[in-house]
Formats: sequence, C-alpha cells, structure tokens
Amino acid sequence: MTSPRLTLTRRAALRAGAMLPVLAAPRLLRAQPAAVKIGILQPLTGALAQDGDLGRLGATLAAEAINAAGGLKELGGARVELVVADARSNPEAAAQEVEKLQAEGVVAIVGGFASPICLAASQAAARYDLPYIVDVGVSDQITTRGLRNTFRFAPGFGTVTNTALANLVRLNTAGGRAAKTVVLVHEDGLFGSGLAKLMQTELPKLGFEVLETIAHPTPARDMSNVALRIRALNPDLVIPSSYYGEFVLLARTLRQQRIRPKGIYAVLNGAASNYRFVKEFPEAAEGVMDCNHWHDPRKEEAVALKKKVEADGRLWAYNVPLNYSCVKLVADAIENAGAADRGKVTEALAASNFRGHIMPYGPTKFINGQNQGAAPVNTQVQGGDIKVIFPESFADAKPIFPLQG
Amino acid sequence: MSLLILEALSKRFGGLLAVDNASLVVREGSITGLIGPNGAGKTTLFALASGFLEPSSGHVIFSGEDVTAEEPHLRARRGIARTFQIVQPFQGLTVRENIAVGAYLRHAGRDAALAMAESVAREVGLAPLLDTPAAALTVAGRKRLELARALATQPRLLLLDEVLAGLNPSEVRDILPVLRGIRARGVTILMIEHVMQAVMNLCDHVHVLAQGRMIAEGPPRAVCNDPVVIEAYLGHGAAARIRAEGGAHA
Amino acid sequence: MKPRDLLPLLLLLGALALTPLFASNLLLNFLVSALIIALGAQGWNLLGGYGGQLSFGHAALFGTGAYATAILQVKFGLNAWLAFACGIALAALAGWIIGYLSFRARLRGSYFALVTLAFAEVLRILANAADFTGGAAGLLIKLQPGLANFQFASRAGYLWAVLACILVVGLMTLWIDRGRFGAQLVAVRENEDAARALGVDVLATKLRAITLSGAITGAAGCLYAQNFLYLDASIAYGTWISVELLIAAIVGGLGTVLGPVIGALALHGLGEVTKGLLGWLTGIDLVLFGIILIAAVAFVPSGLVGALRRLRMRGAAR
Amino acid sequence: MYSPAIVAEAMVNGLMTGAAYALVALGLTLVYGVLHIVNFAHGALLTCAMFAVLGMEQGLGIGPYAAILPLGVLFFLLGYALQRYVIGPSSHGEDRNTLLVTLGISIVLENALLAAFRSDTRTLGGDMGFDVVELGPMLLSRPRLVGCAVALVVAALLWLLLARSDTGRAIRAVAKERFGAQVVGIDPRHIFAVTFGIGCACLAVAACLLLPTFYVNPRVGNAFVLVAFTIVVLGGMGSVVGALVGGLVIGVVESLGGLLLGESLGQLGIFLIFILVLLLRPTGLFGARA
Repeated sequence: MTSPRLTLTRRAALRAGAMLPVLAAPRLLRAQPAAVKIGILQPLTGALAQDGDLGRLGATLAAEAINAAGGLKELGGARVELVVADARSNPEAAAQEVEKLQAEGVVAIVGGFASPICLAASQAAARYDLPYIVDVGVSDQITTRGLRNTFRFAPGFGTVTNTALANLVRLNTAGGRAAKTVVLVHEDGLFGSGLAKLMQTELPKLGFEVLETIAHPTPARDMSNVALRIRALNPDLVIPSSYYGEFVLLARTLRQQRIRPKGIYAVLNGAASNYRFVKEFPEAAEGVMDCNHWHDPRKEEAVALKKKVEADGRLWAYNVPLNYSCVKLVADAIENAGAADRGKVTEALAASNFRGHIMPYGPTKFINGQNQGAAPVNTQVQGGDIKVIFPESFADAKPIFPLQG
Repeated sequence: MSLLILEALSKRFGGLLAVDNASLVVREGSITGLIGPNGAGKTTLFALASGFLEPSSGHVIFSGEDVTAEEPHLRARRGIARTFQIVQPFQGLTVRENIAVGAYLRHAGRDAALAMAESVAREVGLAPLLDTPAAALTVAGRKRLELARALATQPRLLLLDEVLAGLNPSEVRDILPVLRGIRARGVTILMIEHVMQAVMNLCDHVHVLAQGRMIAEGPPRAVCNDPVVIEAYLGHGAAARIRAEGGAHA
Repeated sequence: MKPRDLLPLLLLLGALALTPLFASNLLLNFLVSALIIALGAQGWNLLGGYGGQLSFGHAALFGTGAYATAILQVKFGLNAWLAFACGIALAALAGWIIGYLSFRARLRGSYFALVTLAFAEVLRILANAADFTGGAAGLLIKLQPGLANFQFASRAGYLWAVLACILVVGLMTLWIDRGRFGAQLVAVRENEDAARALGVDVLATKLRAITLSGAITGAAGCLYAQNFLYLDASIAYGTWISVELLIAAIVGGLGTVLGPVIGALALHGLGEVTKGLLGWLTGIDLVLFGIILIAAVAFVPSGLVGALRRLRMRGAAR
Repeated sequence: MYSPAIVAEAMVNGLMTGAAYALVALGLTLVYGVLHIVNFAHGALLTCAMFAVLGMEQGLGIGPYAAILPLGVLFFLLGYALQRYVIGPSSHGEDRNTLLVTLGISIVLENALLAAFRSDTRTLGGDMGFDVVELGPMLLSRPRLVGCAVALVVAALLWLLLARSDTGRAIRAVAKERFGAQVVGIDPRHIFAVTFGIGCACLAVAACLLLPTFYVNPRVGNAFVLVAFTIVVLGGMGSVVGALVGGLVIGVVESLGGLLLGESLGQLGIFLIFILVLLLRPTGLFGARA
C-alpha cells in the first residue's frame, strides 16, 4: 500500500503547484480556508439515472444549506464543495469514479443508490481508507464485509423487512385480521429478489399464507399477466417490490382489471411513495401503503426542504432527504474530527452521535458501519397525498385497512 | 486406369431434375472435357463430384474409393481440386496469400507454403502480380488465380469450370500451354468448357451433357459431328439442316 | 516470427508496463479497466476480425469466465490461480458449445450475430435466477490482497497481470496470423466455398477460432472478477460487454494484432475525455462520444491501426 | 392449475401485446430485408417517437391517436434523412460499419433525450389507460384493442405498399438485386432511405399506440429491441406477414410463459424460441429459403 500513497502525495503536490497562481491572490488566501471536498457518487446516466438525479439534488441542497449557514465552523468556516461523479448505473464505472474522486482529494464519498454500486464503490474506497457513506443501497452484504470505511445511514434489508412485517401484523390486527393470504410481486434484481426471499420465509411464521411469488424483469413490457394471476389467486394482500415504471404499470393494470385486494402493501417500492405517481394516477394510487425510507415530518428542516424542492418544480422522493442527511452527517463528522483528514473523519463517523439529520432515526450510532437507529416508515396514499401511518409517534394519518372493495 | 468415376448420378432440386442418371469416367493422366448447352447441369455435376452437393442417388468413386458422402475439404485432401465458374477469390488478400491458402493443404509451415505459392504463380504466369490485392485483378488474372489456388493444393485431379470463359483469344492462347504443362506433370484434368477451340486442342475425350443426361462421349472430333450433340446445342432438326447446307456447299 | 513483427506489440506493452513508475492510481485504474476490455476484444477479434464471424454475444464467454472464477473461489474454496485457469477452460468450452450449435446450423452474418446475442441473454437470465451464481444478489469475492489469492494491493499488480495476458494473446495472434491456421481462418472469412474447395475444414476452423476466442475473452472475464471482486448477472452477461468488445475491436482495426488494444484504449480514453469536458450536463458527454464514434467510422473505416499504417506509408513515400 | 378463462384471457392479452411488438418489428424487418443491416438504433428511435407522442400531448394538446399521422410523416422524414445523410455515407457499405454507426446513433439519441428530459419515467396524463371493454368475463383494455386493430391495418397497408405500388416494387427490386435495380434506373440510396423512413414511421405509429398504456423514459425502447429481433427472426427476415404473425406468436408465448413460469423465466422462453428457430430454420416461418 505504500507506493500508491507516494504517488498520491506527489500528485497532490503537483496539483497544489498548479493551483498556486489562484491561491496566491493574497486576500482570498487569508480570508477563506480551503474548501472541503465531498464526493457525490450517483448513477446519473443509465438505467438508474432517475434515482441518481434525486440523490444528487439532496446532496446539493445540503451543501448549499451548510455553506449558507457559514460553512464548517471548526475549520474556520470552510466551505463544503461537492465533487459529483457519475456511476453510469454500473459498478465498474462506479469503482472507476472512486479513483477519480480520490484523485480530486475528497474527504469522503456519499451515495451509490443501488446495492451493486455501493458494494463495488465502497470496496474501491476501502483501498484508500476513504470514508464511504451509503445513501440507499439496502443489501445487507454492504455492512457485513468488515470494511472499516463503509457506513450506512439508512436501514438495510433486514431492518426494513422486520419493521414492515411488524407493522403489517399491527395493521392486520387493527383491521380485524382481514388479510390471510398474500401474493408477492417483485422485480428479479438484487433488491426485489432479496426482499421476496425474506418475506417468503417470514410471512408464514406470522400466520400469512403466501399463495405465490411472482418475479418480473426490469424493464417489464407488460403487467397484464401478473394482474391475471393475482386475480386468479384472489389474495387479500399484494406485496409488490418493484422500481417505478413497473409498479405504475402494475397498479394501473390492477385498477383497470378491477382487481381490488384488501390492501397493497409495498416494501421499498419505487413508486408507492412517489408524488409523481400519486399525482398522475390518483385513482390507482389511492390506498397503496409502502414501508420505505421517508423523512421525519416532525422536523421543520425536513418540511421546509420538501417545500423548497416542490416549489422548484422538482420531485420529492426519499433519495432527497437521505442524501441531504448523509452530506450533513459527513459535515458533522468533519467538524468533530476538526480537520478534513480522512482517518479522523472515519473515526468521527464511527463515534458519531448526529442529530441534525432530517430522517426519523434519532441520533446516529454506528455499529459495524450500520446506523442502529435507522428505520423505515410506513406511508399510505390518502386523498391524493402521502401520509405517514407508522410509527404512531409521528403518524399524520390513521391507516385505512382493509380497503373497501 | 480410371481416376474418377461418376456412377449414375442424379440430383433433384425440388421438382427439377438437374442431373439425371449421369455417368462418366475420367482416365488417369487425361484431359477430359465436359460440354453441353447452357443449363445442362454441368456445374451441378461438378458440385457433385467435388462434394459441394450431395447426389439424390448414384456414386462418386475417386481412385477406387467411394467418396459420395465425403465433405469437399476431405475430397480436396484426397486430391480433388476444383475451380469455380464464377471466380471466388479471397478479395481482401493478395495473390500470394490467396495461393498460399491452397498450398497450406500440403505444407504446414509458412515458408514451405509461400514457396509453393510462388512456384505455382510462376507456372500460371502470375509471378509479377504476387503482391497485388486479388480484388484488383483483371478477369483473366482472376481466372489464373482460381487455377493457381487449385494447383497449389497439389491435386491428382483438377476440375476446371470454364476457366477460359470471358478471356479474349490471345489470353486463351496463352493459357493453353499452361494447362498442357499441368497435365504433363501428371495431373488429370476434367474441364467444363464452352470454348470449342480449346476443347478440340486439349481434350483426349469429351462427354456431352444435355438436360441433365449424358448424350454422347468420345474423341472431340467425333463428338462434335454427332447429330445428337448438334441437336442438343442447336435445337431439333439442326443436324439435318447443317448436313443439307454442307451438301449444298459441296 | 521475425523480431520486426514483434516490435510494435512489445513497444506498446512495454510502455504501458512502465506507467506505474510515474502514473497516478487514477490513470492506472483507467488502464486496467481499458486493458481488460482490450483483452476481451482480442478474443473477439480472433473470431470476428480474422474469422469474419461477428458475434454480438461475447458476454456469454466473458461472463462464463468471470462467474467460473468467482464461484470456484467463493463456493468451492479453490485457489484463485486455479480458478483462473478453470475459468479460461470453461469459457473456452462455452465458446465451443455455442460455436458447435450455430456453425453446425450454418449460421453466418447477422444470423450468427443474433444467435450469440440470444445465448448471452439466456445465460444472463439463468445466472440471475439460479442459486449457485448468487442469483440477483451476485457474488462477492473476499478482499484478501496477496499474490496467492491473485489480488494485489497496488493497481500496478493488476496492470501487469492484464498486460501479461495481452502479451501472451498478442504473441499467439501474431503466430496465428503468420501460420496455416490464420491463413485458413482468413480464407473462411473471405469466402467459405472457396476455402472448402481448397481443403479447409470450415467447421473445424471456425470451432477452433471460437474456442480460442472463448478462452481469451473468458480470461478477460476472470481478470474482471479478480479486479472488481463483485459480479452480478448484468455485469457478467450484460449486453454492454458484448458491445464494448466489438466496438473496441472494430474501431481499432479488424484482423490486426494491435487493433483491439489500441481500440480499447482509444475508446475508453475518449469516454473519459468527453466526460471530463461535458460531464456537467448529464448525458451530453455520451452524445459527443456517440458522434465521435460515428465520425470515426465515417472517416477511418479501416480502423485506427489501418489509419496508422496509411499514415506511416505516406510518411515513408515522402 | 389456471382456469380456462384465465388462460384464454392471457392469450388475448398476448395477442394484444404481440400486435404492438409486431409494429416495432415491422420497421426492423423491413430495414433488415432491404438494407441487410441489423439496426441497433431501432430502440432509441422508438424512445424518440414515444417522447414525441408525449410532447405532442403535453405541448400541443394533440392526443396519441391524432398524432399518428403527423408523427408518422415526421419520423418518415427523420428516418429518410438519417439513412441518406448519416448511416449510408458513413458506413461505406460495410456491415460492420453500419453496425457501429447505428450503435453510435442509439448512444447519441438516448443520451440527448436524457440530457433534455432527465431520466424521469413519464406517462400520458388522464385515465385513458383505464378504459375497458367487457367481453364476457374478460376486461380488455380499450387502448390496447385499438392498438391491435391499428397494427393490423398498418401491416396490411405496408403489405399493399410493397406488393402493389411502384415504390414497393422498387424496394423489393433493390432488396433482391441491388445492381440490377441500379441498371434499370432505380437509385438504391434513395430506396434505402425510403425504406429506413418507412421503418421509422412504423415506430412512430407503434409509439402512439403504446404510450396510452405504457410509460416512457430515455431507455424504454431497449425493452422492445431484443423481442423485436426475435420476432424478425421468427417471421423470417424481411417478411411483413412474418413480422405480424411472429409478433402475435411471441406475444402469446410470452404471455402464457409468464403466466405459467413467471415473468422472469417467461423471457427465457422467448430467447429459447429465438435460438431454436435460428438453429433449425434460420429463414424463419415466412422467409424465403436461402
């Protein structure tokens, strides 16, 4: 590991040399400490570009907020500068971009979105002991590899599924045990298949009968057959885990085929808590529940941010508050470390006790890189809006279940 | 001693009987001609002999062995080489490289194959053009190239499908001694030819194919005067007319 | 082989081998990625460039190599070097099977291209669904730097490993180029009937080519797995890899020894340059990349190696 | 395991999906049959057309069915220009170059759309997608029924065009014997461009019919490309009737495969058919024997 370090410093020296004329402007040099660079790695092109774009939006807003509030105070008001890199929706490009961010001299990297990208990028970052904060990637492999540099702020598969199941049981109990049979619909990639596998083993233990598990590819051209099978099976509950386009197709087809299960209980769904879907297909969306990442509606900062994003004509989705929070988390760690030094920042992250984020997680506490307080939220589309129904502590609506057919 | 025997070959394409019970014998060391009007099935017969087509019935016997079901490349190894009526050069390669492909059949090494290619090129008069791309050759050049590639496989039997067609008389004159030279080296030749001057000059024995059937065979002169052959070429009653005209002139 | 024939290959690879002395890790990483593609493209080039059989499905071979290496290590605890060798062998076998089925059916041109594409897609769907490939979750090779594990702490190790493979394949290609098999393969590309008439066993020649091609492209897949330590079905068997390999080989120059290497470096370099120039507006960089690709085909139809040759000849003529 | 009613409905669904596939495949098969090129830009062009439909509706208030004619004409011109001034001249008549050029075009189009519209998945507004026609126990989507009917009409028109019109004869002449056609005074470059234009017009129609029940994002066309290739091969490259029948067959196979094996493995069925057809009868069901 010594030779890369050497080249690194040499390169850094060269860069500094190249920048000398700029920095030599004396007033600037004295007035402002060097900006601290944070790498933002998102799939901005390719299949996942929609999510990558949302993630970038959240991160950008966080940097603006930090800088507007006077920058990093412990570092003499240093500004946060984001270096955005495009993972091109594939892990290889992501790993390559990590090298580029490393060369840019970032102090940490935030993002990834998809689990394969997070896995490859965090491993590449580990070679440089570069802290990597996973924004969304839910695969539990991410935090079980023993990589010291990798932190996940949001919940992983295990936590999400457990919460989803616990809430499902509560919902069902409150609804007079209306649901006994379930059909799982999932996309056949890492996220959908993984989730379905967990559900398949856990649901029967909780007294639900899984009638069928239906996998579909992304992109899928047609959901009519999935709808047909659901109609034939006539389950009380449909649990879909798909990306945006496919879930929209499914919901529309179900509606069109007049298939009305007692509930659609999505987990980590790409559309069920997406405002575009709710606005464009209010009828298909009505009553759909989702257990997913969601901002904390009790926090003023979160509400204000949501307003701002919507006022700009942009979409509000969970990627925004998650990336917003992750960037603020890194900024907090830098402040605690007292320097833009990656070793110290890693330690600060590991010991972090950060409350300034806008997710409903409580103060951060990382064990083996996983934020222990992280938990998903249950939402339901009610009256054309997305309401929080669980946890009850900050729910702004009561669940409607079972739906009237 | 007969080198190639085609025994009652038939080839059917759907409803069309292209070759109908045709038999033929090529004696070792001979130049045998195969003539016949257009569409008689000569090229089909060649394809059957060289293995590019499988006969519907009948046998192909080469040097005493039945090769009816053998793939063309295996027949080439046995010593049957053919040229194509529509020349098929390897367009992207030079003349040398083209001929070398044939030479590699008997020579595994590059140097030996290239040496062979050069010597064949000299034999057919392509030596000055060795490094020309095949695509740049004239029609005559391409015909020679077809011949050279086939020769480079060091065949015992050479099947030549109209190597003289499309050449002008002086080009034909130039190539006749080449063919004789090849025979003199002990290579047996079976040729499809329309240029009768060449057939008369070269062939020891001629077979005539018309509408897929063998209608005559014998020494060239005899065959050319055979009324059956004349009728096949010129239509019903032609032989009688020619005889009558000949009589009037005499 | 004359030393003169070897010179360009040795010079290029030698120069690349020296880059770790001065280059940053960023550049080394770029080179490793580009050269893995170059190696795969060398495999594609043997079949597509020399043999004229344009495959759209080399991902089938790349992915088989990659999965074999990963599965043998992760699930069977095999040593990484042995897994590498097995990966190459299995990819060669995959090549032979695909070749046997399609060449026996006499598929050529677009038909062959499409059937290879379909084979790759079938493998992708199966790998995504099967358990022993890790299914959709993919496979993670444990990060354990060490020569015995075929993992290197420094990027230079990977670079040299890839370069060594490229050198071996380059020498082999040169040897083929100058020998009987090469002449017969090119003859098959140019005209199958004529080749057959000259005693070339067309089926066997194509099969040899696709098997070798499978081994080479499979080796690239193995190296990919060792380098990134993570695989899933769309990485290993995705259409993108087939496309990258064939673009690199064609842009570099079909049927040339150095073409795939130069093509892969040029394309990856171009990708980085356009990204650097225009990365601020998502997508615009790839628009420029596409335009340059089209322009390259329009103005340098014989590939970069062909263009370089012409330049040199023009220089010599002066 | 499923009641006959469900299986029957799946088949009807498959036929309706298949009709849309057939339209996409029609353009592809025509271009292949005449130009002998595998057009990699087909998917990206379909995406373009779908964005155009969206733009017509949202920008000009012209619904997808009203847009069929103007977009058909527009895409004919676009396709004509692409082939005449980009693909033709830059590929020098070499298959491998055509391949790269069409690939380049698809990269350009896809990413230009990405830059212009971002990667969001969009749908046509309104609830047109929910219109159903009740047929016994079956609820059939009205837009998809319309799509099916229009696809049949377009295929019939195309067949007529090829069989009866002068242009059609010229196209067939060029497809069969490029040089011969040239000798009798047909300009193959013009005919190639016309063919490509017709192919693109088919895509525009397909886009108009797909969008009411589907979504669009800058990569959506790719979902249809491989299946369109399968149809082209199954039907026989260059055959209009083949593309139509092939599309319907694939639609039904996919639908039943999806029902019985699951959507993911159902896709496998398509590719296996594809491979088997290629290996056993490469000229397809309706292609001329090679």
